[in-house]
Amino acid sequence: MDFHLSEEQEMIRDSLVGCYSQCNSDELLVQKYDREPALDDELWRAQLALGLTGVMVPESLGGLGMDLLTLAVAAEVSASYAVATPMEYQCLAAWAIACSDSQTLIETWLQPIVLGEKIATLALSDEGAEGGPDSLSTHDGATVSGIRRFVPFAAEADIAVLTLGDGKLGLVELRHDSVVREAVAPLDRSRPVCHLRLDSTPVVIFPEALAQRLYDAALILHAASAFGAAKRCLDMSVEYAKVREQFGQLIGQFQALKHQLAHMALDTEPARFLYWYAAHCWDIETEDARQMAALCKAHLGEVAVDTARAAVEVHGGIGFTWELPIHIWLKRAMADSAIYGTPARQRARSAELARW
Amino acid sequence: MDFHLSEEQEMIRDSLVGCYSQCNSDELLVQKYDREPALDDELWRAQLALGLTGVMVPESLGGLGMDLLTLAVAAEVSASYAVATPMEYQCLAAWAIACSDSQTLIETWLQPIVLGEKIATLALSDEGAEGGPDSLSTHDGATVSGIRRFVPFAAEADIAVLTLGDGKLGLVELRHDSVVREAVAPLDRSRPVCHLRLDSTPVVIFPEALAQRLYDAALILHAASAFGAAKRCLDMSVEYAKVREQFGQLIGQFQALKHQLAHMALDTEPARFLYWYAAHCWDIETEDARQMAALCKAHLGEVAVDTARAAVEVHGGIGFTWELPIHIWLKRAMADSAIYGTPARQRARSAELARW
Amino acid sequence: MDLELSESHLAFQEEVENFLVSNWRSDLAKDPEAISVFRRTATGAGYLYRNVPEIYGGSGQSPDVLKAKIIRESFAGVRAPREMPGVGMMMLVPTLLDCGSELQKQSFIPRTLTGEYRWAQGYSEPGAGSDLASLRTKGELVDGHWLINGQKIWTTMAHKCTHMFALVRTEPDAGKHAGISYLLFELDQPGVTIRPLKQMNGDKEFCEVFFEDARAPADWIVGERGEGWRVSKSTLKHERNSVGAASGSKDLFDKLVKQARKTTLNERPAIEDPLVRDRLAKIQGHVMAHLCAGYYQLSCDAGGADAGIVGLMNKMNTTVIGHEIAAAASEVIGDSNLQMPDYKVGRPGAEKWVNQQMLSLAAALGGGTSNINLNIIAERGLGLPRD
Amino acid sequence: MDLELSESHLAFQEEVENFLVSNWRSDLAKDPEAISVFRRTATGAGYLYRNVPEIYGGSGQSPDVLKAKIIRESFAGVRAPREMPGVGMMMLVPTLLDCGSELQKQSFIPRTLTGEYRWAQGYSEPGAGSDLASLRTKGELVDGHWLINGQKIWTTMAHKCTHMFALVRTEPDAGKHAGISYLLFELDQPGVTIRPLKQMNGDKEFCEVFFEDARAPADWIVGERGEGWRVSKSTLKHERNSVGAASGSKDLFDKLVKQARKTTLNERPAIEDPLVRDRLAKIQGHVMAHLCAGYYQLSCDAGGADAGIVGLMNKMNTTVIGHEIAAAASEVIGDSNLQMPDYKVGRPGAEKWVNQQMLSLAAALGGGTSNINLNIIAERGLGLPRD
Repeated sequence: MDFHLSEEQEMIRDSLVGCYSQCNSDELLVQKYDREPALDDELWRAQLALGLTGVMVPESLGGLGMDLLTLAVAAEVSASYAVATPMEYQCLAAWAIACSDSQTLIETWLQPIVLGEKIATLALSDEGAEGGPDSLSTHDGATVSGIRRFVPFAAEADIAVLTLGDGKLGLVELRHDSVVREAVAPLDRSRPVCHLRLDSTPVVIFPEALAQRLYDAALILHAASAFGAAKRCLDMSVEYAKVREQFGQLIGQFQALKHQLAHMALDTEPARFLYWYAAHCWDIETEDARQMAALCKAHLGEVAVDTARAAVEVHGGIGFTWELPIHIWLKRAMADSAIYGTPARQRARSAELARW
Repeated sequence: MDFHLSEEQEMIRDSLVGCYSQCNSDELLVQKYDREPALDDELWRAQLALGLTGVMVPESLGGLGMDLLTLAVAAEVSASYAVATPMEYQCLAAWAIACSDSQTLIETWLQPIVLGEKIATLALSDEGAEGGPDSLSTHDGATVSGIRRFVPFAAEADIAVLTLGDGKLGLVELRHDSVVREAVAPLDRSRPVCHLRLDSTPVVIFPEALAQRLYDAALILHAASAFGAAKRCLDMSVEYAKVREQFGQLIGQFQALKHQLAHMALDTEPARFLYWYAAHCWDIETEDARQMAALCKAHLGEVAVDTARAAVEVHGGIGFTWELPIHIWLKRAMADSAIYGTPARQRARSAELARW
Repeated sequence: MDLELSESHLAFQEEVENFLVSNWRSDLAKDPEAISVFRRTATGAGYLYRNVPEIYGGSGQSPDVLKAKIIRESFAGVRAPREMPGVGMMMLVPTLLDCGSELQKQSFIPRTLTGEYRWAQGYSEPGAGSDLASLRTKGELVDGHWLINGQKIWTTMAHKCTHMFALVRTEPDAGKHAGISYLLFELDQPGVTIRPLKQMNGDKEFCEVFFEDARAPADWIVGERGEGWRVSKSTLKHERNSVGAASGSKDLFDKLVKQARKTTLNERPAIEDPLVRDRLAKIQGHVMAHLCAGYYQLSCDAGGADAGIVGLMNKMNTTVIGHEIAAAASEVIGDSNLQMPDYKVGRPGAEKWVNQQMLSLAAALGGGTSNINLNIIAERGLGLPRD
Repeated sequence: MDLELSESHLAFQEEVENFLVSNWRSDLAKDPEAISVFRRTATGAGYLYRNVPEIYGGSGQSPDVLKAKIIRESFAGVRAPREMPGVGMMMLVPTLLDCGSELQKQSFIPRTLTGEYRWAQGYSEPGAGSDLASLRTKGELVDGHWLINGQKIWTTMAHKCTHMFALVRTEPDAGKHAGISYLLFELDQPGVTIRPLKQMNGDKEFCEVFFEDARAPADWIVGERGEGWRVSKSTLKHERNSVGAASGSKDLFDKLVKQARKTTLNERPAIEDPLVRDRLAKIQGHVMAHLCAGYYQLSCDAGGADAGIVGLMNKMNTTVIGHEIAAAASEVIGDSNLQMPDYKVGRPGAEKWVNQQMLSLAAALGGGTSNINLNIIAERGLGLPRD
């Protein structure tokens, strides 16, 4: 019985913190955020250099053979520095291909993705949303047509792993003529999105039915990412309360503000362990793993938005400006909360998965 | 445009406050609350002496010809002194009989009720609850059979006005052999309840379909009653904060407590005007009167329970005791919130009535 | 209780509506000259600038909150121009009427009413937010001019204004509040630098304003030296718009209901989703209580009575309802939360609620406003002891 | 990360289960003598009173939170008696082990473990709740005895206890904290009057205790005169039950889910109602986060590490979840909210949740506990400045 990260997981976490705190310090981040939303090349190369892409690929296929918990911890750290790369999607795409049971997929795509020669994203459906699972369909098993909304980093990605209903996954090349990537102004400029329009686009169907596992893993990573945003907002607020003075005293001495911060901490701090737990359940494939993925996505999404909003209030007027990066985490939290199904939607799924 | 009580309404309110503050001071109330739950004879006689029973009976039939708003204000005052009488039910029964369009009903029952010679209660169904509207049914139009749960003051009442589905109202005599009044330990000891079991009990059906109007009026009165409880809890809490000392200062000086009290006030104070408004809509029969009745019952029920619970917390340990009467208003608030449909149930009705 | 208008107010309503039929057509809305003419006519008729005496360009009517409400609603109904918006009319004009010199009234009020002078408010500073009286911008009287040095922040739309009224520390040796004066000056001068602040939603509504030896004539001080704090608090003898905040909340709520009818959630209109219905009905309870409390306040104002504690609650209620609407909206619009509304490429869809979610935060800000509001409700409303 | 037990702990678990099979049968549950014998055997086997040395009647085991958890869960699984409940074992015994004289340890600890001595806690007073150190109950040393005068309140089950440990002001001239001593005395004596306080739910769990020249032998003081405040804070060198609070919340939550399956709401099982499902899932998010934080704390405790800020949150989380469950329960049970559960006439139905709604309030009480808890989280957990 040991509910701690392993030394290896802590090492990865620490090396990411080391990397991001240099390349994405608050000052640099604020500058970057003013540019057109795009993949951050510098950080992408840094992540590739750390060998993150293969974190969940079996060692037999040249990966690190680690688990989702490891990737989730990495996602938390990336979120807390608002890193603008598709690393989480790249890693899950690599995992799915590695587990696809298709020699073609593995031979064609695994190494280019692990080496970062190709960029992969996920185009998953929020099962309950407008234009749901049926909006992408394949009749012949060789081509796919339809729309998928809000695909992250689709403008830069070379390939996308799609959910196609009935647990099926497919892989399409996004540079194919039949693919239209419709630009969308993203709320979260650290994760640009496009709508994908496919018209008889060639697709490779995965032999293994991995769609549910992939979807659940994505939920957990977004929960971890939401936690990273929430924790960062909490920490910034606490620091601010320790330096900002009003009425001749630190605002952190006002009891009302103290209690606001305590409530933010009460929401946020225990929630970390929920995403750890959900990732662990996914890793060891417990019976309630699917439910825990839904529950933790719902819980963390809501906690993160609430905490980020509270952090804006703690900062007063300055919290509403573009110059203070707090809005960056608010927007990330809002995006993490909404993508692949809002908190209410995920709670409904959780209830169903719990057989209520 | 005048959103105030009339002078006459204020006079009635003030005379009730005068009466109750003597006969139901906190000390007396605490003593009474230790006895077996029952109708408070002394206050019942005092209310009869004030002529309340006929408040909504037309002047042509010997009543005061006033409106539901007046009765609602009276219900608020009664609630704020936790008066243990069925006056609100008596008044609505009188109103329903007066409007029944049945000479028999009027001649037999109106005067005894207005004079207080007979005690009347309402046995309304919460349309959505277990054992809903269909649990009381009449096949022949002359007798009624079935169960109605939680009928207030049924042990003492001589007659009950029942809802029978399809907008129908009926009147039964409770002292009839066919009537079983099953005692229930009431949460709110100032409003004892019984389950009624009727077995081919003779019933007089009202010619006018008044069931909806009666149900809505009852919702509004319970909302007013909930407000009375909430307001009393707020006031007690504020007073306590002004006298209780801890750490060498009044607890009302602690900012956290100040803000708790401010939030209680923010919930409570504006809600008074919502029940006024709903009563007024009922009185002038606006299009949205039904919806406003549901909405105000939902809103006030929830506000009252939240405020009463917060009041217990403000008082610390003493707030949890039987000796401090705050639990009396907590229990009244819980009962007002639950009777005839919980807040969620009433919100669902309100949404339907708003044609959402 | 009667929510209908009296005979005389009904007659007034008819008069206003007739006036609008004769004097306003919606096609004039883009013609600045026609708008000016209309404002002058409406003022002449007694409908605008009612609390400003005629000699300063107003219509000098006695206060009547119901007439004010009728005018507001009738004008809004046909989108006719109302009084010049902004803090000039809202704050400076009442202050000048109360504390200004005759010369100040004559020079500033009429041109403010016509829109020739547009005012920025110079109160907050980076180190003086909710604790406004700790402000440090300095004013010295040198050779018949005030020389102003320092910085203001959160000045709404300063980059579109011509003048500023500001609180400035002119008596450095006096107490915290007693050292402050209320000065007026022009913004278009070498000593003033204006830097718009970008907000989280991309808009630039607020500015920082920097002063390096900015100048104001010696007699552009309102009240005496060191009286600025009192002057800035001079009560707004206004026809208070006590239902204003509540009806704003109600409009926003109604829009969300409309959105929920249009948006698909789980393959049905969102409005049919039981959770959405419950959430909306819950908000509607707050909105209606707030609105009804507004009716009560209006009724009190009309009768010259004090509405008591609910009169202190409008700001907090609006803030709280704004948050609730934001949370409900984020569930209604689903994945549209991922998109930033872009008003440049046309009318945005459901993602416009993303902007509302951000704006709902602004209401609570301005330096701990909610906490200060709660203090006021507790201390002034409930009579709890001050800290 | 591994939520399974290690080999050695699995072996220990088997050992405990075998012990229970050999030594406990559920039909013994009503036989006090058999229970005593069982407790002695279980102590001998090292399963009970693990932190109490053998010479005082304990089993003197080295701390192991996982073993403690295994014992707790295995014993609970077959409803075998565990350690004597109450503040005697929870608070007094650790305090005596830490600060008591050898004589005190010998006279009091063994009889507390057997249940012969049952202790009441005399801390709070009517005027000293969250501000405990302002207590006024007075102790004077007269002729070899302490004479105690004053009043205590919120003493749990004092009417069923034999002894009290109390904080008493013995040095009236010393400072607020420095004037307090930690005294022990018998409750069955003429100078002590116990009055049970009725609670809002009708139970009588708490008492007021009045002292008029109540007496205690001079050497029944723990620590020196004026050291009582420090003595009362002596750390509980316990195998901390860090998942305890969370698993209590989870049990309660699971019961509510069960209730929702049984109860009819709008003519269907309440659990099928979308609002109920959403509400329960929301609570489950909190419950599971709380529980997982408990796993983390357990894991830290087992490794001798400090769990940090989450270690300060168990009480508040339990309180908040209790409130949420209360609110959800009131919607689930519908009109059963109108009924008070009556345990005298048999097992109550859905109305038992009315009692839970009240009890959930008690968790937050004890003199502003929640506010003090929030202060602790803010100051000790987040490092914010003290008032």
